[in-house]
Order: sequence, then structure tokens, then C-alpha cells
Amino acid sequence: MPAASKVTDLRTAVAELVRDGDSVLIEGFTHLICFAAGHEIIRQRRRDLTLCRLTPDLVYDQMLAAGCARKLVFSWAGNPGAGSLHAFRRACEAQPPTLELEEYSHFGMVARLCAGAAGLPFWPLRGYAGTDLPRVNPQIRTVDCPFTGERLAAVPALRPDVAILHAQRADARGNTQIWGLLGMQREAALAASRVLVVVEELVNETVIRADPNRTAIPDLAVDAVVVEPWGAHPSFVQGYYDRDNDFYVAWEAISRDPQALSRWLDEWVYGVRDRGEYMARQPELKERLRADWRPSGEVNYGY
Amino acid sequence: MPAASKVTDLRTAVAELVRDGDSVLIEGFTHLICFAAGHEIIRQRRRDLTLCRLTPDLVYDQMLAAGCARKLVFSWAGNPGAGSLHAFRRACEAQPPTLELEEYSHFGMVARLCAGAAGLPFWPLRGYAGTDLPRVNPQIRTVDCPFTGERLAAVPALRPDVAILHAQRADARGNTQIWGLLGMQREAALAASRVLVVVEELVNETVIRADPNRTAIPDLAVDAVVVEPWGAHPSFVQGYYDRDNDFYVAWEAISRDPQALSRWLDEWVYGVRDRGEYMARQPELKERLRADWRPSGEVNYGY
Amino acid sequence: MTEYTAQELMACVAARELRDGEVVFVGIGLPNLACNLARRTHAPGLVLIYESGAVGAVPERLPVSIGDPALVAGAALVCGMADAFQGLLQNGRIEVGFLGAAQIDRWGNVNTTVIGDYARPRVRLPGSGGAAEIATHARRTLLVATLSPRAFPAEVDFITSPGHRCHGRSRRELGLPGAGPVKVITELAVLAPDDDGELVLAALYPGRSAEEVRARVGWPLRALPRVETVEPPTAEQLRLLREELDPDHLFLGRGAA
Amino acid sequence: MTEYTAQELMACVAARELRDGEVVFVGIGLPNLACNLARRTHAPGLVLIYESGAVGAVPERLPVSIGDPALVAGAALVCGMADAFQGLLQNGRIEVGFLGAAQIDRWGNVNTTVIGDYARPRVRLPGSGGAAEIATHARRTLLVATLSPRAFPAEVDFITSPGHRCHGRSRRELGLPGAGPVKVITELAVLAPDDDGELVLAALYPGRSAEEVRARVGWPLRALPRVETVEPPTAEQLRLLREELDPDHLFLGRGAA
Repeated sequence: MPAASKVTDLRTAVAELVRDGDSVLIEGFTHLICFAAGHEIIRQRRRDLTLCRLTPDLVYDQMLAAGCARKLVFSWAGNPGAGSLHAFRRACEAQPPTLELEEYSHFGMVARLCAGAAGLPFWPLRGYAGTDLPRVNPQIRTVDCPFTGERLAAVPALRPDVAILHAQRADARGNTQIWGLLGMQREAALAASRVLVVVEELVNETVIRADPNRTAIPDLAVDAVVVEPWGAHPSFVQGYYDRDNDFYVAWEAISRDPQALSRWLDEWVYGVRDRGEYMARQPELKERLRADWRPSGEVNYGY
Repeated sequence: MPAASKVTDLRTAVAELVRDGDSVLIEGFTHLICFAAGHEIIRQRRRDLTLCRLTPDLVYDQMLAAGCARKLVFSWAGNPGAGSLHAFRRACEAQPPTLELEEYSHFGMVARLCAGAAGLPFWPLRGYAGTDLPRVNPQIRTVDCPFTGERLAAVPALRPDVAILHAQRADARGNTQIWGLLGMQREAALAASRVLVVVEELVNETVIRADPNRTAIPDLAVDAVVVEPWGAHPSFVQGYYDRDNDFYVAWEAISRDPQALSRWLDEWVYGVRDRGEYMARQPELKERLRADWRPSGEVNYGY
Repeated sequence: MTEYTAQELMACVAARELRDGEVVFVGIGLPNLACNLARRTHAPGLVLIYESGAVGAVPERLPVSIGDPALVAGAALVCGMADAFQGLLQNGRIEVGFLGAAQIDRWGNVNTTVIGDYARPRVRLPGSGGAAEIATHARRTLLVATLSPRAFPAEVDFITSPGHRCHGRSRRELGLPGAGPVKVITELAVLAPDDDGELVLAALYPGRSAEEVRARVGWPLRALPRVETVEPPTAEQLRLLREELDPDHLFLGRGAA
Repeated sequence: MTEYTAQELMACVAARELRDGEVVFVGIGLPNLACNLARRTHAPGLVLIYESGAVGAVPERLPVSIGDPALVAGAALVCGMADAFQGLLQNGRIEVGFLGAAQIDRWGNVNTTVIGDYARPRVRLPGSGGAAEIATHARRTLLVATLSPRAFPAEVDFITSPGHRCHGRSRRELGLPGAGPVKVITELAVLAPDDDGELVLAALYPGRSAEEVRARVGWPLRALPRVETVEPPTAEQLRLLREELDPDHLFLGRGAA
């Protein structure tokens, strides 16, 4: 096999793959949220993005505060275990609101990505009956089962322009392995038009091929691979570093005060060149959050 | 956690879980086909079964020859790489045919099991347009996308009475790990009313829990666990033994001649008590087919 | 007499609702605490499932989110979210759904979306997350919330998760598979649906009165013919909660009841 | 001059249809041999995908089935079949579908289901397997078959996999995403569709005549204005086929052409 390396740096990858007006999906369910890419998008001052994610989390609160987005497609917008996303709330509670919302339940977003990844225009699910969500979102519709006649909910495929997916490791061609919480990373990669994978470690193809069931994203779906250790902080990467819960708790006060939030962006996003500098300014993080060793054991692929 | 062991022997499990008239799914796509259970069903002389499988393979050819089934639900009935399933062909080519068929493409069977595993009555797919399959199978229907208006194919959920799934290993509660070809084992387990898992090795729960992403079937879906080494021969188990291609080739001649097939059943199914005796009579198999060592490597689940 | 906080008692009351061997879809916070308390006492075989895809989790530390790495290490199975929602929840494998709520109304409908009008909200809440379909599919649901007239209105501002009657239609008419909220656990009392699905007073905490509860509920709260009194926490339950499950008092509160 | 079997030439002709870097959904037998030949010569970056879920397989031995363990060990990814059919095939990720066929008709429709009537077949064939949807979704399809009037009727007894026109309806009218069979590789010649989708003679093997082909085809076979002559196998192609890819001659045959 030829090298065909897709490895590049984050600045180049974001410059090439993320365009003003794009629908952008930085996925990762609490695990593997690529804050490094979110910050680079802020630094490159992308505008009018439609941001898609099940849980906007701090990364989209930061991007909303920085003015990157005009619309949010989501299913749960809180600060997990710590409070609110106040930039999000300010945009929603403004009169009139300054952010367009397209809102689902988690299952609805899951179903939308399943459809996108499967190349189907919609996905059926049993949900939304009795709730007010279909009243405020005309994209939640119904479909009748051609066998039982039962009326089910249906949601349209989500096919974002760009998906940005953090992972533990990949080879240079983009075969990407994930363990721990898988979220919707694989479906997001197959649903998107352009795919950027950001990993903690670049590994030799032989490492990937020794355990092919661990590969979540095939190279044929990947446009660029960026190696960015600690790129998911303050979220976590199983086997690499723990969630920085202190920062999630601290975000409550930072995001509540627009000026504090603005100062935070100046210091930690605009004020650093890249993730390397972000990490160099807080050397204690690695000490505090580095993962302990809980080995998986190994299995035999022989025959 | 309490022990709550579901471990039993194959004779007991088949006696309790497989009933005359049941729809039975022994899944496994070339890999992990539980011949041991098929043979035990023959020995217990189950009748009027509806046998479901993507690829009936030799195991269903044997069960058809033994008179266990009245109907076959399938998508490809050949002897992979070696010829025909002649018991199947004789039943189909008899005038009139002696076997009822319900026939799909692989994707149709995959979609039926996806629906069964997801608790939905149907599954949409883009397929069958232009083919004659919907003309001979009224269960292949259409559904219109509520967003694009596009007409898609739809197939009904497959929810067999019993699924029998071979796997590399499980704990006593039924948490089951599979690697290599995954086929539709997980979906089959979630779609069926009763589930029997047959494994090469029973392992301590700690082995399973060290690598939870490797678990394909959760214990809550499993009714019984049987430990039956070499239970998938002549199919294969990645990491344990290779496919016995010689036997697949030999089946062409055996199955072509009804008397030879009958003698084969007498010797290798009715004439042995269990899989232990089946293996004891051909000690050279283990030598010839035992897997070599191709380790997966291990990953870290620490945090 | 042992002192305890209202949150501690809520955790104990919630834990008692769980039976050994049941499969529970767990939310974070008090539901998680209650599940782990049950697992450490009368229900060692309780199977904890999180919408993040962790099945049979045995967290060594109190998870701070439903996607905590401690839910993964040592779990029996970790799958993608499509499998969790489709293969486990929608497929009817979940016996108990355990949800927190910002607003609960007379019919057990839950609002976690907005206070005020959806298009012009006074308070924007996080939204459904997994709750809408947990409330739809779990065979029964347990709700946890703090009493106040704003939190318990006669009608919620927005139905995020269906209770027993939504805009006049029953669960049966809506085709909802699960039984809906069977208990609403608050800091003073436990509410439960009557035969019509209306929430009524079912049990009081020790020393609490029906009037205290009624003052904090936005509809004329009826009571079961015989209102039970909830058992206080045992010393062992309190020890587990304080010393092992939530030693930092993240969810338990600090004042005595 | 080097001697070779018809099967060897078919494998070489098929291999030449594959371009470096393409993603191929591979059937077993000659298609598999051709893909591995291409990978070892002009197309080292060819990505082999099998419906069993093996992606980027690099088999050390000739696989005897599409579920051979040699396709798994060393693959880039191994997924379940739902992901293979939905995420890769239906999602439009497959550039070439490579299928064998028992019967092919004038419009490139393929029958692998029955000879005779479906309800009372004279010969029961295996059925579709993955073929129906491979023929639907792959951006282009390559077919491999042996010529005879029974194998190449004007109309197949049963359309298992759609060609260019099914019961009078074009692929476009049927909404089929892929381009359908672009080449039919036989032991004497290569057929290809004309602008209407009817199969015509496109290329002859060295020393073969159009008449020989027409005698084995069940409709009045037309020819392209200029019928090409196929290049014979190179010495290196033959060496790879005979010594490395199929040393036991499982698929290549033994007689010289």
C-alpha cells in the first residue's frame, strides 16, 4: 500500500475544510470532544456556521460567544454536572433571540446521524408522541409502517458539510481507532461531506491492522488527520487523560459573566497560537489528569 | 454482583429453548456457525421449524435433510466456495417443492434483523428496485420518505423465537465477546425472544470487563450459556480454529447423494452423543485447524 | 436519632424503588446516587445503563456526568449511542427509567426545555437529552424533583417528556409503550399517579404534613386514601452515602433535614 | 509465446478494469483473484471490501469464501454487516462492484436465483446474497461469466440483480444510484452496454472471432464500431497468478487456452 498520508496540522486542516456558512459537527458524547478544533475555528474567525451536536457542551458555548454561529442543531444544551451554558442561554433568552434553534431529543439526533451514515433520507423511531417537540420543529414528522400500519416518528438525515472527530489514534491514511464511549463518532464520519480526524497519537498501520475490530472510521471516509495531544481537554480521552471537572465547574462563573467569558477567550483562544501553547501555559494539567493504566488484555486474530 | 450463572449443557439448553414449530435463527456469517447446536436439534428430532439465516450453509442443509424444517427464510443458499446445498436443492426442485421459501437479499435480511434488534416493525433500505424478488415475496414492500417523497424498499422486522449464537467467549451471566467477522450476531441476540450463546471459552467476568467495547451481546439478552469447544466446526472461530475447507468441499459429494447424506447423519450426528464425541472421533482436526497466534495488542481503559 | 438531609432521604427512598436484577437507565446526580446505593444494599444485581452506551457499569467513583470515564472502565459492555437507544431502550429492554425534572405537572409530564414561550423563553433549559424517549419506553419511570409551585404547575410550559396524559390524550391513545412515571420523589413527599394518571400524595417523609406539600404544588393535590410515612434512612445507608458514594457531598447537600 | 488458460486471461482483463485507489466490493472466486492481481501490479492502493465486513483486507492466502479468516487478520477495519451494507454500500462509498453470474441477459440483468419458474424451478440457484444491492449501489459493476446460449439468454428467467433495463424500465426510471454493469468479462470476449444499455461486443480475446461469441449468446449480438483486441497476460501477471495468488489452481483452471 502506498503512503497516501493525510497528516497535516490543525491550522491548515481547519483553513481547508471549514468554510463560512458551513454546517459543522464536532461530535463526541462527553468523551473525545475536540476543543482544539473549536478554538482553531474561533481563531480563524469563521462565521455563520450551523453548529450541530447532541450536547453543545462548553465548546459550542465558546464558539457561540465568539460569534461563529447563526444556528444550533442539538438535543441537550447544559454544562454536564455543573450548570448552564450561559452564552447559549443569553442568545436564547435575548428579545428577540439571536440564535436560530433546531431541537431534537438525543434519540432524534442519533437517528438523524444513522440516516446520514446509511445514505438514507430519513430514519424511523418510536418517539415524540405526546411531546411538544414536533410542534416547534417541523422536521420531526411521522411515517406509517407498511406492515403494521403503526404511526412512527421520522427525522431527516443529518449530513453536515464537515465533521470533526477526536479519537485515540489513527494511521496516516486515516484508519481511526476509538475505545471507551463511542458516541456517534463513526456515524458522524460516514454522514459528513468532509471529515477531519484529530488524534492523540499517530500509529503505524500495523498497530491498527493488528486489531481491525477496534477501527471505528475507515480511511476512505477521512480527508485529513491531525495529531493534537490533549486536543480534547477539558473533555477526556479514555486511556490518555481524565475529564477536567474543575474546568467544567469553573465555566459556570466564566460563562455567566460576558466580560469574564470575553477575557477567557482572549487569554485561552485568541491569546495562544495553538494547542501546544495552550497546554504549555498550564503544565499542571498533565500531572493532574493523566490516565492510570487499566489494560484491556489482548485477543488472538490467528487462524 | 451475584453469580446468576446461566451456564448449562447443550442438550439441556436445546431441550428447554427450542420447541417444535419455532422460528430458529442460528446466525454467523461463515464465521461462528454453531453446528453443534444444529446437530443437537437434529438429535432431539425437532420438527416444523422455520429456519432463518442469511446463508443456510451446510448446517441448514443437514437440518433440512434430517426433516427438522418446514420453511426457510434466507438470502443465499450455496456451499460457499464449494458448490451447492443439495438437500436444499432437492427440496426446492421437487415437484411440488417440499420446502416453503421466504427469500430476500443479504441486505434485506440484515435490515430485517436491524428492525428486530431496534424494536421497530420495519426497516427502510434502498434496494430491490428492478429485481423480481418483490414479485415472489410479498413481505418486500415500499415506504415513502416523509421528507423527500422518495420511494424506498421496506422489510418487516425479523423476531425469531430462538437465536443460537456462537462466540469466542462469555462470562457465566452471558456477557459475550466476539472478534473477527461480527456478522449479525448482536442484532440476532437483540431480536430474538430466547437466546442461547455457545462459546469456545467461559471466562471470568473480569476478562470481559477489562475490554467492554469487545462485548457484542449483553447478559440481559441471554437465556443460556453453553461452553462447547470446537462447536462451530467445520466453520471457524477467529483465534481458535480455521475453517475446515476440506469438509466444505467434501459436502458437495455427500449432499448430492441422499443415501450418503443419510449415512453421514447416522455417523456424525445420530451416532455421537455430543460434540465431545464428534471431536474425539477425528483427533486430527485439532492438529490441522488450530489457530496460529496473531495478537491484537492491548489498549488502556485508564482515566 | 440520626440526622440526615432531605437529599439523603430522597436517595434512600429512590433506592428502595429499585428491585434486584432490574435494568435501569440512569440519569446523573441523585438518580445515579440512588442506583449505586441500591446496588450496594438490597439490589446487588441491578444493571446500570447510561445513555452514553455504558452497560453494567460499576463506577469506582461518583460519576459527575453520564459520560464519565469511570462508567466505562469495568463495564460489562460499552456500545455506541445508536445501540443504546435502539437496541436497549426502544427494544423494550429497560425496566426503570430514572429522570430528574425542572417542571412536573399534574399528569406527570416533564418540562426540561423552556420556562415561558418556546420562541421567546424566559428561561432556556437544556432540553430533552435522552429524557423524552426514556419516558416513552422504560417500563416504568421514576422522577426526582424539588417541590415548589413553579416546579409543580398544573400544566407545564412545554412537554419535553410525556407523563400520563398529554394535551388530553392518554399514554394508551398515544401508543406509548411504558407505564410512565410511577413515583415522583421530592424532598418532602412521594407522589404517585391515581387510576386516571393524575399525581396524588402517596407518602410523606417523617414529620412532614400534607399541607406543606400542597402549598408547594400548583394544583389541588389530592391524596391516596391511606398516605404512607416513609422510613428514614438506616445508619448503613447514610454511611454508604456519606463515606463511599458521595464523600464530597456533590449531590447530597450539607444541612440536616 | 506464453500459453495461458481462459480463466487466467479473464483474471487479467478484470484486473485491468480496476484503478489504483478505488474501493471495490469483492465477490469470491475470479473477482477476488483479479482484485488481488491488480493490487500486486498497477493498483497497490486498491481497497478491498467484502460483504462480510472486512475493509482494506490484505489476505495472505487466497480466500475460499467471502468470510475467510485471512480477510480479517491484517484488515484495516472489520465491522458488522449492517455497517457494511448501510454505511459503505448504500451510503455510496463503493466505486466498483465485482460479481459473478449464472445468467446474464441482453440488458445486463443478472439471474442467480432460479432456472425455470420461481415456484417450480428446474434448477434452484443460491439466490441474491449481496448481489442485488451491489448491482444497485456500486458506482459501476463488473460481471464475470462463462458464455453459452443458456447463460446469455435474451431475457433472464428471474432478475436477481438489476442491469440497465428491467422489464422495460431504465435504471434512471427505477432510481438506481449506480451506473450498472459497465463490462461483462467472459472467456472469449468482453461485452459492454451501448447507449441504450444493451450489451454489445466490445473486445475479443486474441484469436477469437465475433462469430464464436455470437454462437454462445441468445440474442442478435451487435458489436461496437471498433472491436478491440484484448492484450494477452504478461509473464509477470501469469507468474503472480500461478505462483502466488492461486498456486493450487482453485479458480484458474489447468488447461492452456
